[in-house]
Amino acid sequence: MIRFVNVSKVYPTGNKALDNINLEIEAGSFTFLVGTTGSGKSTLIKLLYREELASSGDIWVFGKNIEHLSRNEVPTLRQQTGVVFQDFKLLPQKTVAENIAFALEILGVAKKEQEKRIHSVLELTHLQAMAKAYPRELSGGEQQRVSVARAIVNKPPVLLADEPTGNLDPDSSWEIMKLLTKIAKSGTTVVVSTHNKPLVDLLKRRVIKLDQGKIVEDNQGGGYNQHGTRR
Amino acid sequence: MIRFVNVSKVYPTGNKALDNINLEIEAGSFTFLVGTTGSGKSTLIKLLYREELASSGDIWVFGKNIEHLSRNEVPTLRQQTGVVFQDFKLLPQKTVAENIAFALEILGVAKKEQEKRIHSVLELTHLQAMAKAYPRELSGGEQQRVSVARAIVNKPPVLLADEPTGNLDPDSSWEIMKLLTKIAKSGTTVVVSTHNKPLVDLLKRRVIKLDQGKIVEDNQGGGYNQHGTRR
Amino acid sequence: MALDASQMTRQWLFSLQQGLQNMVRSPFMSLVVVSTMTVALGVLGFLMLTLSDLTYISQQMSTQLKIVVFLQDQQTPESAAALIEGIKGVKAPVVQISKEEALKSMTEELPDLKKLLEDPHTHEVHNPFPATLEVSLYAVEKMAEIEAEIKKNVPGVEGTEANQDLAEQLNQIQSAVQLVGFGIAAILFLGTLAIVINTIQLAVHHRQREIEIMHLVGAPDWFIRLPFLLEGLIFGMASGLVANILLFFWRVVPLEQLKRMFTFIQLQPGLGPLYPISALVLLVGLLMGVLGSSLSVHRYIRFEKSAEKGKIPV
Amino acid sequence: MALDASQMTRQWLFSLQQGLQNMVRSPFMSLVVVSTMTVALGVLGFLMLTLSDLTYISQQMSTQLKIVVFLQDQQTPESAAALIEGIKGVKAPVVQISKEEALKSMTEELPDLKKLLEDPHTHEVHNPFPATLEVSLYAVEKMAEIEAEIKKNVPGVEGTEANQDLAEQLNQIQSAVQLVGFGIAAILFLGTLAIVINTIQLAVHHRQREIEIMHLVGAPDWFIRLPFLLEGLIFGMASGLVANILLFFWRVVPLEQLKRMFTFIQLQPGLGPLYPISALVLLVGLLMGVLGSSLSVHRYIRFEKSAEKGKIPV
Ligand SMILES: Nc1ncnc2c1ncn2[C@@H]1O[C@H](COP(=O)(O)OP(=O)(O)OP(=O)(O)O)[C@@H](O)[C@H]1O
Ligand SMILES: Nc1ncnc2c1ncn2[C@@H]1O[C@H](COP(=O)(O)OP(=O)(O)OP(=O)(O)O)[C@@H](O)[C@H]1O
Ligand SMILES: [Mg+2]
Ligand SMILES: [Mg+2]
Repeated sequence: MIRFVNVSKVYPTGNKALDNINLEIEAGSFTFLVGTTGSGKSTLIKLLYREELASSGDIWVFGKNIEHLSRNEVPTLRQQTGVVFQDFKLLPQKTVAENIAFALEILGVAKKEQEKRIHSVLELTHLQAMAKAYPRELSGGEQQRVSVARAIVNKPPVLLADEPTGNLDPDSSWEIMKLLTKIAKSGTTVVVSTHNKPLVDLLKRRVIKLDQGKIVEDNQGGGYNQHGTRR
Repeated sequence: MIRFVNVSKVYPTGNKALDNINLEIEAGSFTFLVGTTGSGKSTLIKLLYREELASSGDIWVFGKNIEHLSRNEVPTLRQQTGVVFQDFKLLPQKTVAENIAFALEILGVAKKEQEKRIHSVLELTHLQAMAKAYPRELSGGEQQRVSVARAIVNKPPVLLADEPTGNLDPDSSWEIMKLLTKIAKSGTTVVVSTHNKPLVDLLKRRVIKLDQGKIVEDNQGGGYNQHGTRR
Repeated sequence: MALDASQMTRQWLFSLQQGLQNMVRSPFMSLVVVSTMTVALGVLGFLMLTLSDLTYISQQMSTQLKIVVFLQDQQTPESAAALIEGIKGVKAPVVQISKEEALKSMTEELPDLKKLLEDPHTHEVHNPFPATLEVSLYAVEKMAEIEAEIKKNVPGVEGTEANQDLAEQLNQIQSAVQLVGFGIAAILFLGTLAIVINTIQLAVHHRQREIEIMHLVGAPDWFIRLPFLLEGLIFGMASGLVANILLFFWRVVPLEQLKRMFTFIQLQPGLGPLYPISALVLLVGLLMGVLGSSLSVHRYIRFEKSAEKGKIPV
Repeated sequence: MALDASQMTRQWLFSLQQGLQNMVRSPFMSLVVVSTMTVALGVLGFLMLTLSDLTYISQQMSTQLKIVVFLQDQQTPESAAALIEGIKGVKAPVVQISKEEALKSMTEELPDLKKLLEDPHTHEVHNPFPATLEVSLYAVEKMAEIEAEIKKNVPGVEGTEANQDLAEQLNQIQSAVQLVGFGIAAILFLGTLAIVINTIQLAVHHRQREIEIMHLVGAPDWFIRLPFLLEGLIFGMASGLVANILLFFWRVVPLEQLKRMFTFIQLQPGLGPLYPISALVLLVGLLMGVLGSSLSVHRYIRFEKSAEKGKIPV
């Protein structure tokens, strides 16, 4: 499904964010990405939807080398990839419902079908009451849930979530994580970057740990810290 | 030090974010603010540095009713209040060092003194290597630490931190929290809104819990959930 | 993923609807853009109008210049006038002054002369003055040509007189007005273009973040571009229309007053050149709007492209 | 918290330095703003220059119009000319045509006349034609006044003749050029103002978020405003200078060529009215820049104020 072959990423500033990553992620699997701040989690996710290009190496998604996509193929890749951005990236001029609908409008989904799907994701993320609010009128956690809702509304085959519970209380975080695991069970490939140790420990999924751009641990069903510290 | 008297906040949209809050916070104390997303934590903090005005009630800080400040007194209030914003609010056109320096430039601190203080907060937040980077070149956690550094650099008598560890890994979160408690010990009044259950449970400080804009618990040395759920 | 026709239609409709929504939701931006464009287009139209009037005035002025034709005694003024009126470029009627009228005006001016011309015996007055014709022209630059034609083709012409110097000067002024006018119009046109494109660029620059987000969630280029084009089109149309309303108002009210104040200055009758100019203003507005916004959005899309090429070997 | 003098100085210096930094770090924005302002100011200056030339040309043209003065025989042309040249508004030299010259030109034109004027006995020629003077004027609108003065104050004047109609017309054209020119300059001035302010507003609007953040971390109003004022000042100065360079270039190169093409049109010598106009353009640029940015920043500060008033009773 997703395959990294000798991938490195050096930012124009000279920062080496990823250092020779080799990695395979199966279709329909659920994977945690952990690591200290600045270890390269977001960069790895950005490579998968082509926000950034790798400096070297190849990345295969859906059997295609996405490093060599033509200009027209990039939107298609992104349409098939739901992304929960670390900084939400909501359109400020659109309401919650419109932000979510945007992912469907791109695909030309009929209005009736749109309404149905939006209604259902609003329910899943407990945002029904805020459908008509603008992002600036929401709390941090509410904005984060809108970002989740937009990422899952068109049922993409790949779902990338970058720190999707950073602004959520423990109960809401647990619900969102349960939602993401449920989505993985339905066949979607889910990659979640997170710092939420309790949830990682609890869920016992594959955990890939990055440190300074290198994969330092890769455990099926592991906890947050293999050689656990006191927290 | 800080006193809320019958404070309510209704946003222009009609959302009642705070509902008749009465609260007293002593000088030099350290207080956690917890609660589900949308319970009003950020709103309470915004009232303290006058980003928002209360719809009714009075708020006393430094013995002054900040609801009735004149136009010129607002900057003074904000200069005496360090704020870690939930969405960081870094100036995009300035480097990390310049963002932090800005809080000192406002006060007309001499260049030499500035350099000394900036050096010391960069060290405290482990950002020495990124002093010359722009915010867009930083990871989420790094940006958050810049926001912390800016808030503490001028040693304000009040420090408000809104979800300061949402993008940090457990180790970094623990360090930042330790830093904040140390600052409280030096006489600064610290208020921290957070969802980080493990840290709240560990630190055993005063915990105020909000729910739908009301204070539902207020415990000296309490944990995150008084009537604990399984997480 | 192939798209069927109804999907495409829906995408188009949505994309267009976005253009309208954007305008309504950024009223400040829309106002600034439209007002700037209105000013630029209005000034352009106003100047073209003034230039057209100036050309007309200088043409009118030059018709004051006349060719004076002296006739031999055997030629009657009537038949010569008829012949001259037949020449192309001559403005009828040709004014006729008979020998008698010429004599009368001269002797009135110089009473001494009368006595000198009178035969002391018969008291008959000798008349040495020829009959003259005053020929007005439509275009002063034809003066030399027509003068030659009169001399050549009209029988019984003793001589002609024309203020060639003044004619030449007026002629040059006309050409200068046209040339400089064209230059001004061209400069103003380019200026309007630059200002409109700059303004729209600023407006789009302000939406850079939105464009980025739309790109990141998978919107294709055309899907992002279309609403901006529509916006640009509407901006252009709105400001073109407002500019035209101002021009019509200017033409009808203050210009009419000017006319009354300066009765000698002959302005073009009715609304004059207003129709072609207002059509041009509208067209320029539309083109600039569309061009400006498509160029600006292109900038951001181009930016991304170049970033994508930025592969650095490690 | 009282601030000592050195703190204030440091704040001021920092605040000014910010203005420069902002410009350097947003080169696109700076370029767009400066180029828009340059276009607006350049067009303004260009039109003022053209209007000043037009006024000059129409004045030159009107000096072609002359008052013809007929003298009585006892008055010598020389002394009358000297008297007339002393009148204010008369352009020296006054052209003198003696009785003899007048007779000669008339008899050359009409050979018959010579015989008629000759005394058949003495062969002496009677000369009924008066000596005449042709008086040029500096300003055509003074024609009637000066004509009257000549009649009144110069002895031995038999009569005068002036083309009052044409004079009146030219006079009106001059007033019209001045009035319309003033109108155009005023409209363009307002247009420039609107465009510059709009452009700066867009630029500041783009920095709205930054302004908000600075406010939230405790920067006082003046601290935020000062860098924008400095920026506006520099933008105004830069675009004023570039516009002036373009104006000087236009004056020296293409206009000189126009002069050579149209030899009859007399333009003002040297750089003519360029200095006052370029000074005005620079001044307008500076004022607009400062005014535009201070107004725009004010908008955001005002916005916050009104939000602060929004106390709603629960
Ligand atoms: N646009 C950029 N330009 C330059 N350096 C960058 C850029 N984006 C990220 N970096 C650097 O690359 C490194 C990896 O960043 P990344 O955002 O991938 O970290 P992360 O693991 O997501 O951290 P966090 O948990 O804080 O979000 C960091 O050191 C960061 O400073
Ligand atoms: N500007 C606003 N306009 C309207 N409603 C708002 C605005 N800001 C916040 N709200 C609403 O007020 C309530 C409280 O918001 P607040 O940001 O204080 O929550 P919070 O406790 O900080 O949540 P989180 O943990 O998600 O950050 C929410 O329901 C939110 O939707
Ligand atoms: Mg990250
Ligand atoms: Mg909050």
